[in-house]
Amino acid sequence: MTAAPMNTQIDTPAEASRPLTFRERHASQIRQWRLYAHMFRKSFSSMLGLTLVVLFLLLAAFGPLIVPYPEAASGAINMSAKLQPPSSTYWFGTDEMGADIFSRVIIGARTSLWIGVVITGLAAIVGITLGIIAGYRGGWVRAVIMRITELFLAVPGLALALAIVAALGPGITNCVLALAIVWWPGYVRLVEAKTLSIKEELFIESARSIGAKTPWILWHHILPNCMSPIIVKMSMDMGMAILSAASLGFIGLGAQPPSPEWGSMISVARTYMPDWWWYSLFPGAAIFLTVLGFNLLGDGLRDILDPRSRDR
Amino acid sequence: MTALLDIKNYRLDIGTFDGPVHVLKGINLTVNRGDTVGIVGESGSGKTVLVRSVLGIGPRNAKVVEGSISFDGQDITNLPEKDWTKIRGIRISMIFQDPMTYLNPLFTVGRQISDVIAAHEKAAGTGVSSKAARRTRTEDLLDQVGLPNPSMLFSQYPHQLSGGMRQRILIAMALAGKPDILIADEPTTALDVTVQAQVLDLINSLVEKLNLTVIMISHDIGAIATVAKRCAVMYKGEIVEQGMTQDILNRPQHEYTQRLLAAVPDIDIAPEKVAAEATAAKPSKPGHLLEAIDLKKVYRSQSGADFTAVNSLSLSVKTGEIFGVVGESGSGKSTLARMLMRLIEPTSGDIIFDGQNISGLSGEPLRKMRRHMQFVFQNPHSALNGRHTIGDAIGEPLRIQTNMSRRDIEARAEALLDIVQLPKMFKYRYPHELSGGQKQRVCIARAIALNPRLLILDEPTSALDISVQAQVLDFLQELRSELNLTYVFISHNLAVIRQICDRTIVMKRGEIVEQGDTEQIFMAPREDYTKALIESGRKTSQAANLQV
Amino acid sequence: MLTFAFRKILTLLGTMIGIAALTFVITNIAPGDPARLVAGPNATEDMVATIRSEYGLDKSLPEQFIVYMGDLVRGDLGTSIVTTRPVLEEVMRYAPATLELVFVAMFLGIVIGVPLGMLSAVYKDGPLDQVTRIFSISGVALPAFWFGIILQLMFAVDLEWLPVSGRLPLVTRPPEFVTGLLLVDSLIAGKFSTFWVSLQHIILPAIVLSFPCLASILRVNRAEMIEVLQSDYIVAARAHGISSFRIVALYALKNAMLPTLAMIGLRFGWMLGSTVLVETVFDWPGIGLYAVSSALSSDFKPVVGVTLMIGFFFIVANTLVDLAYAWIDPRLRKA
Amino acid sequence: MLGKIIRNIAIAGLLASSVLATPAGAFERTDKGNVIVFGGRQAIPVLDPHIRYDWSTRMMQQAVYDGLVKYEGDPAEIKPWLAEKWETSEDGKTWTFHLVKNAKFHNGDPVNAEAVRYSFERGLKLNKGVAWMLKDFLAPEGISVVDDYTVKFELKGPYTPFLSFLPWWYIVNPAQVKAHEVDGDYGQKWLTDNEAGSGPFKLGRWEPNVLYEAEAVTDYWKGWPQGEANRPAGVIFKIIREPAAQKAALQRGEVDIVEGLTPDDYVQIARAKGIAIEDHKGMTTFGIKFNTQQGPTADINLRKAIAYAMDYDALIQVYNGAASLETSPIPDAMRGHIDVPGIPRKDLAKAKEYLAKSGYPNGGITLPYVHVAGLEEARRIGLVLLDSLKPLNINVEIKPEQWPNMVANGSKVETSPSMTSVYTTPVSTDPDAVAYQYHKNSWGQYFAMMFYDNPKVTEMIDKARSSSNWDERAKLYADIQTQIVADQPEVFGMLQNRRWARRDYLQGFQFSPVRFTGEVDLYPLWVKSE
Repeated sequence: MTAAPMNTQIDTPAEASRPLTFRERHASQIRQWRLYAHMFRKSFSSMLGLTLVVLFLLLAAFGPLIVPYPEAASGAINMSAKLQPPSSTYWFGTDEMGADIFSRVIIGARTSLWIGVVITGLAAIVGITLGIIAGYRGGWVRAVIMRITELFLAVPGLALALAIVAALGPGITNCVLALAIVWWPGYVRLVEAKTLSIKEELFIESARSIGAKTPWILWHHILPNCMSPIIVKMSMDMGMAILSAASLGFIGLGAQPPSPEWGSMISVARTYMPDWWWYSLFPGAAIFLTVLGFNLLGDGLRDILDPRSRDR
Repeated sequence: MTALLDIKNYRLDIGTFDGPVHVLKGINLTVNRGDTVGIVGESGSGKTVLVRSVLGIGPRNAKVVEGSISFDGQDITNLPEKDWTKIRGIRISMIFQDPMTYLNPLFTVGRQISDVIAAHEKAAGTGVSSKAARRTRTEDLLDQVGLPNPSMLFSQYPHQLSGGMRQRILIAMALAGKPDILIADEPTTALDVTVQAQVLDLINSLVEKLNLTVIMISHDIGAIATVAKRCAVMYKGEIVEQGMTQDILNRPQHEYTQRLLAAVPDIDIAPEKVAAEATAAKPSKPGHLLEAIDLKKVYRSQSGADFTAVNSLSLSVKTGEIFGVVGESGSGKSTLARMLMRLIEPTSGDIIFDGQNISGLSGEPLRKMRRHMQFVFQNPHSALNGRHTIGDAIGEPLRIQTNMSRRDIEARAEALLDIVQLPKMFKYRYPHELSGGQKQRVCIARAIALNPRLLILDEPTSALDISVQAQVLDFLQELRSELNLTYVFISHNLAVIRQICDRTIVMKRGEIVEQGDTEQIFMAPREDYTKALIESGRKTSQAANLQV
Repeated sequence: MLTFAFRKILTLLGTMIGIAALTFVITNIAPGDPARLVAGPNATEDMVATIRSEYGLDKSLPEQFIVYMGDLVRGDLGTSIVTTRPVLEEVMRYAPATLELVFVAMFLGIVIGVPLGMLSAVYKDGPLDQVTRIFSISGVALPAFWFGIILQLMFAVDLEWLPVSGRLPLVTRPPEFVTGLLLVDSLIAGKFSTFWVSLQHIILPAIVLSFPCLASILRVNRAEMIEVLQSDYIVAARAHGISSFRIVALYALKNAMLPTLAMIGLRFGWMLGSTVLVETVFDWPGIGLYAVSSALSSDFKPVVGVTLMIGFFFIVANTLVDLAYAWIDPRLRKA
Repeated sequence: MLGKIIRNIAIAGLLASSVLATPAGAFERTDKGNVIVFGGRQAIPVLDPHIRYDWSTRMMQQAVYDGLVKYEGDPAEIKPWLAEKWETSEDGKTWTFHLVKNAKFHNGDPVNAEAVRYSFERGLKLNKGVAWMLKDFLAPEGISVVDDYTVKFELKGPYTPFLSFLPWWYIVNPAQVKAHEVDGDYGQKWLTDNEAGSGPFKLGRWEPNVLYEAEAVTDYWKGWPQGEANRPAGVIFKIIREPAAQKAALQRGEVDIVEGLTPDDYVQIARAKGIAIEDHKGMTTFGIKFNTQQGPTADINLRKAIAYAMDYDALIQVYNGAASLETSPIPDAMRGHIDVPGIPRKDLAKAKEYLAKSGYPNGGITLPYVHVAGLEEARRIGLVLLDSLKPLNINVEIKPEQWPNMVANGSKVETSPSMTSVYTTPVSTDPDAVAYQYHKNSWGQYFAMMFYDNPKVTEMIDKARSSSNWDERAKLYADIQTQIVADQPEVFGMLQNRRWARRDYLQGFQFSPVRFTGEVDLYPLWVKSE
């Protein structure tokens, strides 16, 4: 279908002699952002995702300030109050050491945020760099990078991460490291494919014809055009990384006590099923809602950033 | 007798984020049984939306504001989907523009056609006939549209067929229901010139044989003229003029129609060249600005076979002239252009620019050299990075090649916008907000930002509408005299070449067939190939058809 | 065709060797001493040394690597130090259980995911679409281990509808080994009660495993359907009067199946990886559980072996997907 | 084949509804009798009695094999088994065992002196599993067959605890083993999944990582204590890894006895109808071992400060009361145990006093606390420790480690962490089994991670183990205990109770503290049918 005319605004003011206001100069961007916001707002699930993510970020930022028992996250124990069911004193009940689960779950948001940011960040930096090089350079450089990438992709990440953590020893740092090691190939594949197609665009040739150097082209032309899918993927990966770290935590290779990490909490809590259901219910729900939030957000972002799935 | 199709004061809006866009503004069109009606319009004129509305497959978010469409006495303006099944494809059917994308790649041709037949039988309530019966009918249809060996075709997939064959299959599909009205939406645009003529002939013969009522839309007046007796001209959602095709061609009333007709370049008219040589006294170095000696490019395919895109080609471009390169697709002209710019590495041969051999340059010297030679690409839509503002795009060469301050670059970008006759405001805009012609101007502004001496223009107008093409060509000529530029102008369109080039080479399969003064080549071609080329150019030339 | 198959097999071999090298390196990043574990808590240093030399762990890492790769080429995956059995033998014993689980989960994923994806594409932005969207993304977001536990509690502990864990009840002897898939073997043997109980056992883990897979199949199918439904040939089909149902269920679905198939291939590998969690929760005696318990005792040969096996299945699955592609898409059916 | 499958699916569908209605059974009843089901968390990778021993493995080994003698009862006593009597020479170096005449291997071969000799030789030569117990005192050549039913052991030196290790040396049938020998491996490969024993059970189904079945031997040479009528047809050891699943299975009667529930689970499940808890005082000591040679904990005042800061009540609470505090390094159930006076209990004032005397008067240090990954109670004790040391301004970093890594790190002074939590189950009832952990020769072993070095203690241990006079030994052990407590090489923790939850119809449970945590003597068990 032919593109709907977008030029409703550009036929506007004749040459103005006065300096243009900010609004006028950036009319295009403002319109673009308003359009994004408009499309995003229309979707219930996107807004739900945004709400969950914002809530999660707020809790990560201010969690320790608002919880009733902040010391619960640093290993304070109260054996006389252990395994209490949810009540007005302990909203989510207490764990086997008498620590307040509500406080631990809330403060755990910070741990999870850290996990998600580090894994996604490391993976994205490595993956984007390699992917863009592989896609743009071609030849044996690409062959080598892509072979290694495919090797990693041929083994499910969780299995590989499990092997790495088992070798490095349990602990949150190792866990994050292992997941970052298995996570980058996804970005290589994404960015490489995108770069390959962008490379063929005329504007790349055009940039070369005006004498742009390779780094300039990569930075100014290829990277910005890869950004949409990267942003979408990173948003989703934030959730998936948190989930994977929790999975390793569940197997018993994740965060160490007393650090409040949701997966490790469930790992302990599962032995207290079913009679002390609240112990695993709340951390599990926290993981679920966080991952759900990031995924819904990513999905919503894809809808607005990726024109393929957009119908104006 | 009522008209078969009657469109009355039809107004259609499409809802967008920026508010409704008035796509059709008060269309009035009547089609009687047996009519052949053409609708001419350039991109964005609303012609496609109009005919799709007739078929009830208009765009999403479309809203009929006013008016009605009635078909055979029945109001179909807001027909419910279930009633459409009795009309769509059966009483009104459609031939689509691009035969590749309009055939489902995963099903055989026969399957697709016989499914249509089955659907029609079901809608008619006659009961679906047997598979074999449908096969026979399908093969009949294939035969009818002039396709050889229908029984073999039946089990072939679309990708196994050529563009012309696919277009015939689409026509066969459209005929499957014995429609009252056949709508042809740019049926030839996506085809090669020789095939275009054949398809138009087929449509004409079918009209005659089956006594069809046809509505054909096209941006190409020539194509319309060969098929349609009556014709309507659409511009910005309105029908600005309608009447007998002959009348409109010969005595256009509306200013737009006149402009449109005037813009069609004519292969048989020698242009009045704006003699650049005469006005501008040649500076220091007359003679050859660019020379290519024994240039060769060989591609190696994966199977190991060599393909020679450009073979031992030599040429020289004089300072200040417009040097034309003409050839069919696949003749190697784009490869040549890119080699001259050193965007593609030649396999062998030398390129001498302003006395300096640049074929061995690399790194910094090559980059420095680039400021003197610039390239304008065929497709302005993809030659601009969608993420950069126009200001950034024009300023980019300056940022790369000079040490100018940000402020100076801004000022220069504004000046360049001025040169290419675009408002300064545009530097804050993004490419997608501009029209094709505007984008091409931006590309030119970008190319001349560094004050180059040579511009290589690779089919700079072929992606543009005809009226815009004319403007851009005029503008290019003006610009050359203003800035003392030398052009290498590449095109497949002989009319365009004749209109602006001083000297021309004719390329075929990577080699020069003929070269010399443009006028000389056109008036007295020496080689058979050149003759044939000019002849077929003349046949399909849009202007030529207007004389019918 | 023959060269095609030959090339595929070569690539497969290359990838397998690559995976083996990769996992070997990874599992040996940090020095663990499995010999210490199996020697027992009170073992003296010379007893540990005996075991180390028996398993070649006293050699330098590069030497171990060369030995390992040499054995691998001969089809020997080494010996598990904990169970003292050849890894290949053990992997083969546990693989059918995993495959059975993955197949059933995949079946659920496809049978539910594809139609739901189709429906939500057709009714895009409608209430059903919103519901499936949240449902499907929930599927990806649900921690499998947690979800598994919750299901166990609900259906096994509380309601007592289904068994808590395992493949078969204690009394039920497994049917004669043919494929190793209990569901199939029991039918071949004609033991319906065995079939029925093993079905009961597989339901919960299969649901947990299939959930994320179902979700992504649904997502991809929906997205592709939407795109296909907007494509020119669908517009043309509509214009030619073909009924909406036929367009959606036949024309569009076939086109949308291509990326869906790719996703199925991808998810197959992912599922194999997730068995690590699901088998742990449901005590499912497959390779995932084997990998976890081996990893937890620093017994790395099995970990490498399982990874290799998963990689192998994954590659095979993707080759099958490639073939299916060619089968569906005539454009790929060259020569 | 496909057609057959499809037809069968259809029939299966029809049968489905009726099968669904089947209620969950109690203990499994087969045509041969009752089969008791044990739900445990740990698999049995290798059954070979001379290669491995851990609780699950030894439980099954004890079921299918016999030893010369056997531990029974609480306190554990050594009972004659294959050996009906034995004598020791004056110098304590020669031991002669007289075998029962009616013992038979499962294949019908008699259990004779050669079998005993071969089994001990095999154990020593393989140098795995149980070998460490005897190899320093016994060479394969030292074992001789006197006659068909008499076997003699010549020790390299006097070794009083010799007898206390013998229950763990099982006798295999040389004929069967030799028949399956591959490349001189002493039949290791074969014995991994098979047995060649004479015990009360023989192997039934053997599905590694899933379940292991032992079928009762109908005419077991020693007879059945519960009577032939009551004896079970067999025992199934079923692997159930999740405590929640174990608990559910027990409640639903799918298993008859489980081990390894969480302390809280035991409290909870005890209230359920038809379920009884076995709760017995154990011999497994828990200590937080300090590295006494290197790092901050080389400072005895810091060690004392930590010991006095520890919240000992919480240790008991971790076990919901099912534990008792150690009053000495040697567990209560062991001979020679004394309650050492003045063993530290929580006293913050004293803790601060000691801290002030130490090199870290204001605390401000972080000490690692390493525990075996997955050991839930050890982790929780880590949290208790962390909480307890907060008033001293000492921070604790809790580090789970895989067992092999932990042992590897703990084998050298340089790599051994400041604090490691270690559970130790003495393999015999002789006090030497514990005391020797504090001997310098034990350095490098996991239970000696404190690298305790007190020449006086070392000397006393040597003296005690070679003496055969119990009174003399008792006095020495009393001094040893007192001195060790004074040196505080570890925080002396608690003795956790051994617990199992079983259906109340399961009878004949016999506890013996010398068995491992979780290990049950399957021989006397039976089901009381109503």
